Amino acid sequence: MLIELLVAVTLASALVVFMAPDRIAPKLATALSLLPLGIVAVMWTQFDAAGNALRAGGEPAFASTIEWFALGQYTIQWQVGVDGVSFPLLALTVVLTTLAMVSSWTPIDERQSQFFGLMLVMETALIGVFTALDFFLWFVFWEGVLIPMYFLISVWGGPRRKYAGTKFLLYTNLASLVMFVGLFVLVLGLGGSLTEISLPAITQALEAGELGSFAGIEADTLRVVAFLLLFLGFAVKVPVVPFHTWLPDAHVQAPTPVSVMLAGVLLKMGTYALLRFNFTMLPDVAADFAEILAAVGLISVLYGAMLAMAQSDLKRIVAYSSISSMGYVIIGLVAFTPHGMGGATFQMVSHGLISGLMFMTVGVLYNTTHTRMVGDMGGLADRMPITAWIFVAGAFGYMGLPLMSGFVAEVLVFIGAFESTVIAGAPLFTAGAMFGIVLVAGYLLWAMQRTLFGPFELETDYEVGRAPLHDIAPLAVLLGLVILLGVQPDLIYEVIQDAVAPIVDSAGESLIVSTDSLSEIGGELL
Amino acid sequence: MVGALAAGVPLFGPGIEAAELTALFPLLTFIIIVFFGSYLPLKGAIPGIAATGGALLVSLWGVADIATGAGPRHETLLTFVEGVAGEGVTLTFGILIDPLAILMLTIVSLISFLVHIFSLGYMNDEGEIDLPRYYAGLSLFTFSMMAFVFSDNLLMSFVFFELVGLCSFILIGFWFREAGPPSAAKKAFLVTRFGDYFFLIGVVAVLGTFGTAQFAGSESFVTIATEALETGATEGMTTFLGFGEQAWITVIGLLVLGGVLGKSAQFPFHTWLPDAMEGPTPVSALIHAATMVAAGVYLVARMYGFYVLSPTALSIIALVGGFTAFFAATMALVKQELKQVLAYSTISQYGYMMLALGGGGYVAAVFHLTTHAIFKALLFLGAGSVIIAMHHKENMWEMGGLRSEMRVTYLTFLAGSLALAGIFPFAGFWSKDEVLYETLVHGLGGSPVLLVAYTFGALAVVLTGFYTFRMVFLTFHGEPRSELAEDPEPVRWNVKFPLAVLGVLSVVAGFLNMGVLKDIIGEENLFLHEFLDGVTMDADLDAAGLSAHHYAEVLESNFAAGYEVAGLSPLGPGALATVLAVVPVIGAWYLFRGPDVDPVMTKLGGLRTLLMNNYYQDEYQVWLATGVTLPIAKVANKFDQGIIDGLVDGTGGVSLFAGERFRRIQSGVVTNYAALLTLGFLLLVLIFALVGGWI
Amino acid sequence: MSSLGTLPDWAATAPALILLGTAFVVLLVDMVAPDEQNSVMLSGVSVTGALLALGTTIWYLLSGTGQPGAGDLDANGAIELFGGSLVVDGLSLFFAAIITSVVLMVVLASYEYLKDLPNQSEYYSLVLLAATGMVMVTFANSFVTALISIELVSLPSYALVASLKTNKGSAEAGLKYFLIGALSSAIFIYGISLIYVTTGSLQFDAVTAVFENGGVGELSGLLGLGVLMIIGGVGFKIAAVPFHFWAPDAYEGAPAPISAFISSASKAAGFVLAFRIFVDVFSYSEVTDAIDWVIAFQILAIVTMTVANFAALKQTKVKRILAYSSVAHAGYVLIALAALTGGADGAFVLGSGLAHLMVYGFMNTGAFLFIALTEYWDIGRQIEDFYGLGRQAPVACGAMTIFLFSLAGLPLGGGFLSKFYLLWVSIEGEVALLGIALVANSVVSLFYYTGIVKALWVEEPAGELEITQYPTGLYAAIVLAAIMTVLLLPGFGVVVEFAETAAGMVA
Amino acid sequence: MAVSIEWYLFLSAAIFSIGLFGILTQRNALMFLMSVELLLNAANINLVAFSLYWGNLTGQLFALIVIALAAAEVAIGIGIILTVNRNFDNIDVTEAATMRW
Repeated sequence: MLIELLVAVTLASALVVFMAPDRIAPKLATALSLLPLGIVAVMWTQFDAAGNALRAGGEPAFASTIEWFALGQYTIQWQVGVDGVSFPLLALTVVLTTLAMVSSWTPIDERQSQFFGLMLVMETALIGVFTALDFFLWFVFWEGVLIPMYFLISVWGGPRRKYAGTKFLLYTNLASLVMFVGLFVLVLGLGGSLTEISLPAITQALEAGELGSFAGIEADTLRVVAFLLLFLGFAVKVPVVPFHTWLPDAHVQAPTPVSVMLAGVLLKMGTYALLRFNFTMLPDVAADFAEILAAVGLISVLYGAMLAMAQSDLKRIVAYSSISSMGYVIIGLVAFTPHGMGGATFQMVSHGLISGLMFMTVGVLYNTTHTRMVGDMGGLADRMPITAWIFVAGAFGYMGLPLMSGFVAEVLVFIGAFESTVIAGAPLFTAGAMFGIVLVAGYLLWAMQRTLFGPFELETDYEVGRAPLHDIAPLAVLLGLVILLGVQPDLIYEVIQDAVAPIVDSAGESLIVSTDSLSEIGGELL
Repeated sequence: MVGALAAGVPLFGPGIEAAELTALFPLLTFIIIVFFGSYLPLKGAIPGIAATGGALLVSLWGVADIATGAGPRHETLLTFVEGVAGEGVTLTFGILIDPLAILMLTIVSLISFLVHIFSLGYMNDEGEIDLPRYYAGLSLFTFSMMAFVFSDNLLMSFVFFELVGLCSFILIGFWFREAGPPSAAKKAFLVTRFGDYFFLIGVVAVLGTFGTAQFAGSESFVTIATEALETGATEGMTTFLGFGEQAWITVIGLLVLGGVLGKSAQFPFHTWLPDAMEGPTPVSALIHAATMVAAGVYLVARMYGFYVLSPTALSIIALVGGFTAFFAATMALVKQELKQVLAYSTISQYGYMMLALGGGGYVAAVFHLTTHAIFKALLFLGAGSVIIAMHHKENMWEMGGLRSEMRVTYLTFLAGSLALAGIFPFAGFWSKDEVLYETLVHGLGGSPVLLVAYTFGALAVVLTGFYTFRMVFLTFHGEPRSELAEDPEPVRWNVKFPLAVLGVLSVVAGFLNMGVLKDIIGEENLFLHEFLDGVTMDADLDAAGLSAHHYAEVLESNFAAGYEVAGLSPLGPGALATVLAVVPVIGAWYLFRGPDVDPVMTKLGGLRTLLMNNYYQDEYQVWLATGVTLPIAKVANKFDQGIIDGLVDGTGGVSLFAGERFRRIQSGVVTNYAALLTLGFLLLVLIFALVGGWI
Repeated sequence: MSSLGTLPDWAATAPALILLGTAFVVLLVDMVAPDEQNSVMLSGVSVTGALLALGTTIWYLLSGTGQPGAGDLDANGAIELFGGSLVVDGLSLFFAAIITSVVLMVVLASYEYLKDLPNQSEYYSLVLLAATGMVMVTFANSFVTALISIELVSLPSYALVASLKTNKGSAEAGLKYFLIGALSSAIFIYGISLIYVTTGSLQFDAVTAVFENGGVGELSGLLGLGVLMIIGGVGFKIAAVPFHFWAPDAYEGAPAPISAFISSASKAAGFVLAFRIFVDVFSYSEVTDAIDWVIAFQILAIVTMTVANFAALKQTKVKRILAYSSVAHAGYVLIALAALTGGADGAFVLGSGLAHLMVYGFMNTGAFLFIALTEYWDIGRQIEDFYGLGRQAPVACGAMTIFLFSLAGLPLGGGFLSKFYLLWVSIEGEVALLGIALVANSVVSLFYYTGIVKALWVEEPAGELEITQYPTGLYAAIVLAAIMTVLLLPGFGVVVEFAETAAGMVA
Repeated sequence: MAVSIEWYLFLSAAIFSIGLFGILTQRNALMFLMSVELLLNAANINLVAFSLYWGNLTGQLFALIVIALAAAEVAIGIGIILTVNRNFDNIDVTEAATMRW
């Protein structure tokens, strides 16, 4: 019942904060956000999931099922539980929310109770996304995230916040609808064999080969259609090039703590869903399309990095580099190797922490300098040494510096992708994607040199001084976590591997079939 | 005690057992300084000195252990990532202490210790601010370098390889308030990162190919690869992209070499090192001369058992090394700043080490690594002393005549220079000679490529002697050419002590391995050779495949590099090398000794301009970044904003436009409504009349 | 036959009877004291009546009146009255519940809205009479009763729309509504006459019997034309394109509570008639061979949602946006008919429409009542006038946000689940175009819904905006609608259960 | 001699068309109303004629109801037209066009 408690407590906190006066809202909300953090900490100690929650034999932890309603032949349920894939992301969510709230104390200076209330609403929805196992329940939370996010961008954002908020909302909503169609093509193709629209039920029915034809489309084509629709839907959220253009707008316009949540957790929703749906439910299709998906990932990595290089707004730089980092996740997932998939999942957590750190640091600089343009700043390390050096640490973390979590994630992805048997020419794809580590170093070093180092340059009519402690503290915590996971990745990697291993195995089985069918197709063509 | 020695039982076993302390001491120091640095006396120098001193003691103890027969130590310290049963590799941090590692640990701890002391004079006494950051950087560097040295697998090597790069970045950019250092730091990191890109692919490829990245032992990738070639047992090895085993080994070797070339500043990745001289001089001595730059060479030595499997890789290493030795030396000829000369000299000397490794001279390379670390650190610290004296002026044309005011500095600097130039009997002579000799004999044994490389190396000897003594004479001899040079600031014990230690070592270190005299004194008296061979130890070293003669054996096997050794006495080439070294020294004495020095190098004209501009290597690399990559990025950005986002926004725009049209349907006039209603209805009727066949 | 227990069968029509009675009581109150403004009294009586009607309906629904009993599953349990001219079954009660809920909210909200306006008793009694008509529509089991009930809805509605007699917009709206309504009902009547021409009967059972026993012979063309004309008549009531032209203008010009009333309840009444006629009567191959009305509804559904949503995009008046949104939702609900391709269980498909109408009843009414509130405050109709309203009236604006996002299909309310139920059904109906249209239109609609939300919360008010009055009745109605909208998300199961049972009565 | 039943249909269709034509062309609200009457009566013709044809009274009865409805409709219609006239000083239906787009 801990998950129910978690959701209930967070939602109740949100309502309390909405009622609270603006003056006390920031601290009240932060204090209340310690409750979910504490509950997740308790869950950590009791975590006993085995295998992948979606596949046969998987035993999610803290699972519970309550019937919600019946729709036709299907039972829709409140079905929740966490496994090795979702639990680290759940932990990431609660940690980042609390830290983002602390980092909101300074920049959010109006309508605080609404802001912090919405943050808690978003946390609720995110918790739901990472714990729900029933499709409809999951979908409620999935779409539910959009509402607080829309307000957070549109009300407290930058000059073009309305445009960015609306674009975010419309684009991701369209994606959700497409994804819904994709899933239902599958559900309806499964026909009578399904009595509940829960993710495990769908996965296991597909695994059992119960997919029939639907609307005159044969099962083999149907799974491809479903895969593509699902992929399109999630690709926007991830985002995968070329469905990424909402992201820089949203990131740049959103207030910094919101960017933290956006980059830290919301993007992970996309990759999490890709893993849960495309790669767990339809591993054979994913394996068939491996080269194309790997190419998509590769393009995201390199193209995102090139775009980041062309920016002069610090936030835009970090935003575009998120696209780049998410490309690694795609490549890792499609490798269908233990380290590839595990590394991709690890990268979700790691990038959540590091991009959160980067955005927060940019935010702290902005709080003081009131600018984010690289060209306007210079030598900030002189006036704000701690912030500057945390920025340096974060940037190196982003570049994949060893002993920080980003390195572990990237190396695991690379190892996994390199030895992938699913992708033809895997080593070349891997080597290509790895060039991202040079590009990322290029633009981040350039940005650091221009903003932090050199003679102090910044035209202000006030004294630029050190940032207050409560601005720095979340940065330090994040940096600590990044290093902790970099030194001891098995803290979470063990459970991740436990949960992705069944997927890798399943692809191994289906791979034989798919290569057979591929060669058949080839034979026909010849 | 004697019995123990006779039985081969190690005298001081705990020395290598505690070898990880060499890294842990500095790590602890780093943590202390990060959190409490500004409250510490001398801003963190004390713990730094204590830590490196401790590390030095442990290392020396370890040397004694191994010299007295302790077996190599190889164990896993920390499992980083546990592979799922049977699938996915397990990533670990481990420790591998063998003669090579303990030797390198000793060098690093020694230099680091001395540099810490020197920093008291160079940094603390000069009243620099932000010193905790400086000492924290030094500590972190020492930690990373130590861990790199005792890494037992390639991934761990990469990890600390990168970390020393970070430290280099931090320390080069120590004076971040100026424009130069941050830029140099960026360049250093970026260029080495470019090399590391290939290195990382290599690491991943090794893991993918062999499932392990261990250096030593029967399960190591080196052993698997050797066996695959030797016996054709390829079960443990998966090649990719359709390569054969040996070709794939070459590919991997070359990929790892990318990192080596970057870190050891070999052509064409050498451009960052001269710029790195923007950092404080002790940093240059420690990182950019003696230790970090050595990491690349050390890595090749560490996995030499792997490289000897590929003749192609070895040839490329030798060629790059030989060429770099010569190429960098030419640029050193014309530099006007003390540290610049030393920087190019460093590049050149690492070229020798690469040449030795490529030429099959494993011991020679390690030997030169050792002596170079000593005399180059000495030269840098000497230069630092001069720089203190000259109030941070570095141009040699503003110096002159300093020998009278700075006796200790002058004498030690001279010792270092003689070692660098390879004058008998200073340290550099022995090692450089052995490098050239090994290359020559293997070249004559049937590898013409090595002869080309040898020629480059031999020519570089001439240049080395010349630029070294041009530097010495311009700095210390003649008359002072500026007011500062007339009245140099005196330096204290904390500067002189390190200089003295290193000066002595520069003289004596060569006796470790008097290869040129091996026919006379007997091969068993070449200490370093025996040490690296593990002769004093149990047979474990052979079992692990780490001994020098094991490398030589494989090197000469036909399934591997297939080198052959020509029978040639070392005396002849030794004599040649001596002549090649002495002549230019005399030349330099002739040209630069007097009170009024003629800037003769200007007579080189266009060639000098080319050399001063470093063959425009920096220009093309900068062009690659800002002239190629950046414009592509800008175009990508335009494309993204214009076309991709344009499509997205365009969809919105078109929808809004459509909306405007659609709402005009509602004209407001009710008869129009009636008409449209009727029309719509009739349309429906028409459709169904046609489809339903009513008509 | 029934599960009314001891009550006589005619008691099954109680919801309509109560509304009718209340209408007379209202008139009576006014007659007793014609010169006084008895606002409290009038609205009190009306609210009580609506509440009673709603209560009775819910009681019937829960007690299983007219629905399949547990004992006899194959008998559908409908209560037939007046020789089969009226029928009370799950479907009628389900819609009666929607209608009476809407009436309750509208009447509640009208109390303050009507302050200082003359002819309040007429207003209330007309609302209640129209509501009676709507409930009667749900009972109709013959073209005769259907027409009479429909007209009982229409005629008071015309008057209500035009009830602000000194207001140009109201008069114009009334005129347009009336003229198009007259045309449409003429088409509807002509369609009915053609049904009579081809079958010789007007009672649903009898018409069905004709189709079952041999059919209409070579008159199938006329039958097809008649069916199309009936589609036209129903299309007018539910405001489906191209029979929708009155709707934007009428909704805009009418007093906002009346807009809420017509756009929610009247639409529901239109739909129940459509469901009953098409699924129950015209579902025989005799008819579908002559005219595949499923395709007609597919066309109507796609055209309706597309035209309405796009037309709403660039509107500047909030009320008009909601008017178009209301038209668009007619398109969505039409999916329930358009997806009856036999791909899925008919009750399941139809249930989606019913469920959506139920949720829609609350969220749409709530949204229009919010407009009523702003009209009460007299802050203007343009979207700019709404800027920054969220800070002045957070509760009302919060409720409005719930309505709008629920209308858009975001999970702030039951509209989310019902929208996706519809999408599911359109996929299951294997009509790709329908699915694509729904997906595209959802996004388009999100844009303009967001526009209003943005105005309320994001934009800065242009001038001084001070709101001092917080009318209790309006607020009560809005908050009630908001609570119901939100509750229908977790409580969607109840709606679905009744909707599927109700749909099972005809499908 | 009995008139063939089809002719009633034709008559009804013709009247319906005339009514429709009137609605589309007349601008005067009262003329509009009269045209609607024509539409309704077209339906009535069908109903009455086929009442005879089918031999039941349903059609006749329904026609009566339609007539009553038409009367009610006119009553409401005239009321609304009066209101329009008061607001626009005109009963031209095309004049009342303030709400559009």
